Amino acid sequence: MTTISLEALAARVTDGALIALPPDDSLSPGALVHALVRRGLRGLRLVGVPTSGYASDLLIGAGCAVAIETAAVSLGEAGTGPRFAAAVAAGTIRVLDATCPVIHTALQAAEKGVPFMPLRGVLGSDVLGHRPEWHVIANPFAADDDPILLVPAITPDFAIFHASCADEEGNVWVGRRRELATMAHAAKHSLVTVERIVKGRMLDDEKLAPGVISGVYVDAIAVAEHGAWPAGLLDEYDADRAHISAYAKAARTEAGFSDYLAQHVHGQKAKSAA
Amino acid sequence: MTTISLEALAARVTDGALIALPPDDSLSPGALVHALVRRGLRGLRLVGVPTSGYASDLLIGAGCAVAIETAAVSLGEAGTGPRFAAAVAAGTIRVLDATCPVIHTALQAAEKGVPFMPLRGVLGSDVLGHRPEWHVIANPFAADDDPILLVPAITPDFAIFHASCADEEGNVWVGRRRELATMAHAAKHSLVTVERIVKGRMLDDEKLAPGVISGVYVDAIAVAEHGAWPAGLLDEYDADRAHISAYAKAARTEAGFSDYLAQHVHGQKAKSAA
Amino acid sequence: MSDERPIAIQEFLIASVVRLILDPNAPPARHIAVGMASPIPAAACWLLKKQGYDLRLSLLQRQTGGPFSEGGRELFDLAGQGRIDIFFLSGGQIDSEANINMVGTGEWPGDKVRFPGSFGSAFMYMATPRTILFREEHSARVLVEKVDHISAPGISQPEVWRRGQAQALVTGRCVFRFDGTRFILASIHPGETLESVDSNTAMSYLTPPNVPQTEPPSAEELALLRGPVCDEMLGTYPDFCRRVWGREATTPQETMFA
Amino acid sequence: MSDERPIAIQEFLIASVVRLILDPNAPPARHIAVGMASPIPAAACWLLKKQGYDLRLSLLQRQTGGPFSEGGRELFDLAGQGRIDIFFLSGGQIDSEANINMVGTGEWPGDKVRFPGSFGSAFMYMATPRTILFREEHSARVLVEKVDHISAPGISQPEVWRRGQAQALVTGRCVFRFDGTRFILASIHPGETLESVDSNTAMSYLTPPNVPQTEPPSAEELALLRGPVCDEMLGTYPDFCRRVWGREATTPQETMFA
Repeated sequence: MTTISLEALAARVTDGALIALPPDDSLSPGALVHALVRRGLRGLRLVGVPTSGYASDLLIGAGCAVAIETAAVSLGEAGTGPRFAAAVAAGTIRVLDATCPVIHTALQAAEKGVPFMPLRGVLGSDVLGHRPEWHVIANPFAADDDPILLVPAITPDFAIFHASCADEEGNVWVGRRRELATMAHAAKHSLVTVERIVKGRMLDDEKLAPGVISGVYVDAIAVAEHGAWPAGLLDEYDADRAHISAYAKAARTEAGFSDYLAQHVHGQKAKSAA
Repeated sequence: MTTISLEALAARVTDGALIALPPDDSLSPGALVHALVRRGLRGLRLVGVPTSGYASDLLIGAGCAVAIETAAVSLGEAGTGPRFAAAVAAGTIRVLDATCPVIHTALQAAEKGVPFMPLRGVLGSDVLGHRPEWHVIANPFAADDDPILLVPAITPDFAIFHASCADEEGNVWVGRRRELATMAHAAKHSLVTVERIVKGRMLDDEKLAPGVISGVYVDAIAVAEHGAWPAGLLDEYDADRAHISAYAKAARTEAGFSDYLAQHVHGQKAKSAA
Repeated sequence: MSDERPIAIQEFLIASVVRLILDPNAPPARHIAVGMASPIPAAACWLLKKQGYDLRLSLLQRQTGGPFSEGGRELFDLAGQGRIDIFFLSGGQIDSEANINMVGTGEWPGDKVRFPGSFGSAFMYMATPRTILFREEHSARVLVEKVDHISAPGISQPEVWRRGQAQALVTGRCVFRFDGTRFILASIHPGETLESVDSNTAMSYLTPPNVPQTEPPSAEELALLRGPVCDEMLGTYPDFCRRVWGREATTPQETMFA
Repeated sequence: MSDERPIAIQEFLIASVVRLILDPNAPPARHIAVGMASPIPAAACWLLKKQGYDLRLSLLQRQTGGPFSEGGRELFDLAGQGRIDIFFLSGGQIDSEANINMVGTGEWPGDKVRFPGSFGSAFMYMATPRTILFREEHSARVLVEKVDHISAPGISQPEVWRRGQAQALVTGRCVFRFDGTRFILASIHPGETLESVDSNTAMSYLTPPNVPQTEPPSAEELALLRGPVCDEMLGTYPDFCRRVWGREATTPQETMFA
């Protein structure tokens, strides 16, 4: 698999697509999200796997996203994503509130090719009350009354994430973040940025293989050094907490967010094109 | 976690238990199965994950098992397990024929703590017709008639397997054989043999962690060098095909099987006790 | 060496959580999991580890290391299997039936104040035998008679699958026990009175006669908290460590699961 | 260098499988999976790889290496996702409706002759757009009018979820195409006649006018089969390689997925 540029990777995503992406602490694709904002996409529907943070807040604030299904939009100690909260207050984002294991389960359903999967719990939560598309059935294996939730499969159009490395066949190393494997299995297409390309076939190495997502799931790869920023990447680098904290402050207002975009997102375009 | 002897590990298993074990090409616990036969256990119910081979054939031939749920009992090119086939013909084993993904799915259901999970396919197979405990329901998410299979969770009493290594905290490295992780997650107890104990905590190493099963699932560990034999172990050693072929020949008759046990299983006891 | 700094309110909360975990009348605590954004429970668990208690501790909020190899779903699978004995939840609102609201206030999905979201609460609250609720802010806007929205219910109908309920609610002013249907005031922190608790609480609760003062952390516990426990937490909760213990994370510290 | 050895019947089967995979009228073949105990399909796929065709090949019967990192369920998940274009199945019995029996004969579960078991057939046959059936032994005991037991059904009711059916059945005597409801004789191997096929077949099938001879493997294909393809297969199918090509696996050879 030959790599393409970050902007070419972003160009694969289409308006209105259903996009799955990981939270800030799990191989978040910061550089790719910046490129998506620069593309000026519209109508994206986001899925936090199972929550989201900076990446979703940016896409929502920039007007790229019209909906988000997630168990939270959190900047960690910096609280709720500010543009997400503002969009909720303004009614400009459709929020499909979920709970973490529902999203894992819905992606596992797509991974297995089944239309739904059951999950314990959730009954009695208002999260359920606002999801008329979910079903509660009587457990057919129980002798007594035993209601149980069925959630429909989520099949994203695109899974996007940033990983440590890929090999020349497009196999991608995500380490222990197996939820990214499930996300990639469930999605129709996976677009991946990596720190670097490595020689050889990682799937041939019994030690490395367990942390690999097979290239069969990967549509295209771009090299983006430090591409998780401002999020961190496994044991390679830490999150830039100061930056996220500054973002949280700036993004409290529309104007502050615009300044942020001009400086950190659109500014990057000129830099990378130079 | 301190390791115990192979015989002490085998002593944890109780008559009548539901035992999950992998096929011959996936960390099969040969030495532990020999020890179980030496214990003279009775009434075991086996689950091949998702098929089984030498290990099950031995336990069936030795009279330890009364039932087996599996997608196959196969010695590879050497064909159907001969003691299994003989027990089927004699009606001395209860066979719950399944198909591979049903067993994976049923263990995933137990892993998630749900009572059942759906699976596509299988409708129209006589495998389904002989499993009255399975349910076919109308997919509640479909507009049209769409029957779909639900299989009940399988929660083994014991998962048994042989792995490359464990660390001092009982974390076990199984590499890419993730079905063993699912099996261990689903089971109430996991009993594991390993080639060796390694220093440190494998879960602290981002490179090793993806191939590790956390010690939270592991009840006890015994060191058994070459403990998969006559099966092979990942990239460490190959299966002893000549031995399995000889076993397949010997086990065609009750007498040949008895001789085999005397020589290769009970004979080992004297050897290891010496 | 005696530490003369006054006991911070967070240290009272941590000590209270420790007492609840060790409660001999509660189901066993062999494996405790701590979710995201939970510095007080995390500190309580680290304190127990540093005191040498034999318990398995799974902390979610770690970018590297950590107890899991199966990705983000392993915590929920573990809980589904019944392998997690204690979990901790908080909420933007908590009400008299132990319902928690992590979604927001105003119209759904939170047009007045939007909280981050429900995370795994709607599952974990029901899958875990013991849940300890914690919330540093004890005010009438947090402890309400009825939450605007239920992220996870405190009480379920008998036919609904559920392994346990809230054991207690620990706040910046007091500890409430939950008896399955209602909160009962169990102890009040120094500086608080029955009246100060009452005037800052909008949820109903029972006040028994003779409510004791909350037992403060011991000198040994304080020393552990301010030293080795803080060391462990600097990497994942730098703001909390700065606020409570005045410590700055100098170098990135990502200590491993222990 | 010309190889004067006669063409083995297995080599005819392999060549026939190759032609079926390349059939331009069939759905695309981008990703082919080969299950356990399937040396003929494996050889056909290796032959295509060695000829430089751009296809992804996932072989199950490998102890090390291989295409998967998600354990034994990844093949089935891939098929469930619709990512496997072709799979291969065999059977102890195959019948006129393309039902396959991998369970056994006599009373369930096979008290007369017990086969190993159904493996993944009951799922894969329905999840895969194209299934190529293969069975070297072409006899009236294998190709029966009705199988004793159905491991996986050849035909499903219209409301039943199914992505495809059998494309063809390749035997040691001939190739049958399957048109969705019945088998049609497509070609017969050298040395066979319509009569020899008929007298060894207990299942019904259609015989069109002018049944051609099966196209033999080309000289180039034979050379690849007997050389590099055999090299790849020695590690996983030593008995097959010995029987067909007279080659012995000297050292353990576990070549990797390519």
